[in-house]
Amino acid sequence: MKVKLLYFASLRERFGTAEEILELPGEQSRVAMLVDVLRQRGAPWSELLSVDYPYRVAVNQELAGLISPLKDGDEVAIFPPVTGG
Amino acid sequence: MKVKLLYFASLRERFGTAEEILELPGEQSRVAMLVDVLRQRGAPWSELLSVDYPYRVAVNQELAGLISPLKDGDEVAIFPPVTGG
Amino acid sequence: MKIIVQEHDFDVGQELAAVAAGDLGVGGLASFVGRVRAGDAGHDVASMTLEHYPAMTQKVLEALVAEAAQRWQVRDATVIHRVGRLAAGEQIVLVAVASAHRGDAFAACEFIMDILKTRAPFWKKEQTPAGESWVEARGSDDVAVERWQPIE
Amino acid sequence: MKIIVQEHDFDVGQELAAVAAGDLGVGGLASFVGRVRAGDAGHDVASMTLEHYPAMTQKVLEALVAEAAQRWQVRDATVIHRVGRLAAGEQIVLVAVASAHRGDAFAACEFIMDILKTRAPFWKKEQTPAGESWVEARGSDDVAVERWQPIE
Repeated sequence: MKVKLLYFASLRERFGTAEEILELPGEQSRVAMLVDVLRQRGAPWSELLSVDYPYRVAVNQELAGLISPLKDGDEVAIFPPVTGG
Repeated sequence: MKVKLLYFASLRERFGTAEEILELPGEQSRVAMLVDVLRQRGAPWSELLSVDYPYRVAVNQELAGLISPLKDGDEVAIFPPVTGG
Repeated sequence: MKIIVQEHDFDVGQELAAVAAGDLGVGGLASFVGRVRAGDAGHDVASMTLEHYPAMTQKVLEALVAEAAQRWQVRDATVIHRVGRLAAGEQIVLVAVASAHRGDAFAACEFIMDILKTRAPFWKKEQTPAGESWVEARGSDDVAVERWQPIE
Repeated sequence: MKIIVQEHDFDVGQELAAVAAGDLGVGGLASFVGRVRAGDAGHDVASMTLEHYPAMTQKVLEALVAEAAQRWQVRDATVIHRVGRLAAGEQIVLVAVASAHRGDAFAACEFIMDILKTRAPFWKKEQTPAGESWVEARGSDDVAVERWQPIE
């Protein structure tokens, strides 16, 4: 299965990319597995996608948690805490 | 001693006047004595300046109570509860 | 600070632009505009006439804004209250407060409105198809004021 | 309801005049304008750049206004949030809520601002003499949100 990844703000800058397509094993997955795959790339992924850093995840434009399910074609956004207004 | 009396809104209409000069006995007085003098005029004064009607009194543009002192030349306003804003 | 009672209408855009104009320390501007409401079913308000006690109004409004500025961080404020005859839909009052932070701006603005309603000497007379009548003070306005009492 | 994210500035007077325009049932219009604050002593902010997640922003803002309209009586509302580069003193956000009564207008307006700050996907980067840096989320914003939790 494939998901479209979007990064915003400081994470976009640190990862050096705004978006990518990522292939995940199987037909279904979870946010936690996606994050694991990214962390295995090493720094800065492993540093920023850790419990020490309060990153947020949205699946199809809705805030999601680590156990949220993922399916083929989902849009997954990873970003720092928001600071608008 | 003399005070200048001002009436506003429904009280101005019911009393049929916006202001008057009132002579009170002695050199000092209190709001309660002034109200007594007015009530002795009979209706509508006795009706509207009663505990059944929530009238307000200001002395020299500051909200006052029945025991507030009065002196010669004071401006005393009597009016219903305010409804601005 | 700008505190005015006037008969003519005010331009909200112009007034808000003037509050703390050019003050780069302002992070937020909270404002409230009160309008003449046409009333509820069975009680159509075509217009109202606002009367006030000029010498006292100015004092009360100034004291109120000063109190707000003591309780919250206020960089500038504007209060405009109209008097005279106003048709349904017309603007009655504007309260605007500029602060460094939004919480102060909101609190000071709402505080001024709430206290103004129970302390500033304005009176409203409504014109309805059934005739004219003075608006009675509402108990809910006293409730709104109570929450601003300092906690002992 | 009007919910817009845009780069260009907005005219507060025009926007407020348009909220519930002609609706004679409106008794009050509460609004908030957020501006770029020049910062505090030793931390001069010359400008900021606002980034957002367009597809999500619109959804979140619409859900937020709908939630406010469920909790309070709201006759109309406008939310405008700017993105891109904004100099100190420039307007960032406008939230305006028209209601029959002032308490609803104030509460809904402040609610939308508070929740927007913690839920809408906007991010600010500040430009200061020391360089650029991303603004960190503030704990006080979470505190502001907590008071809007429904009481069980």
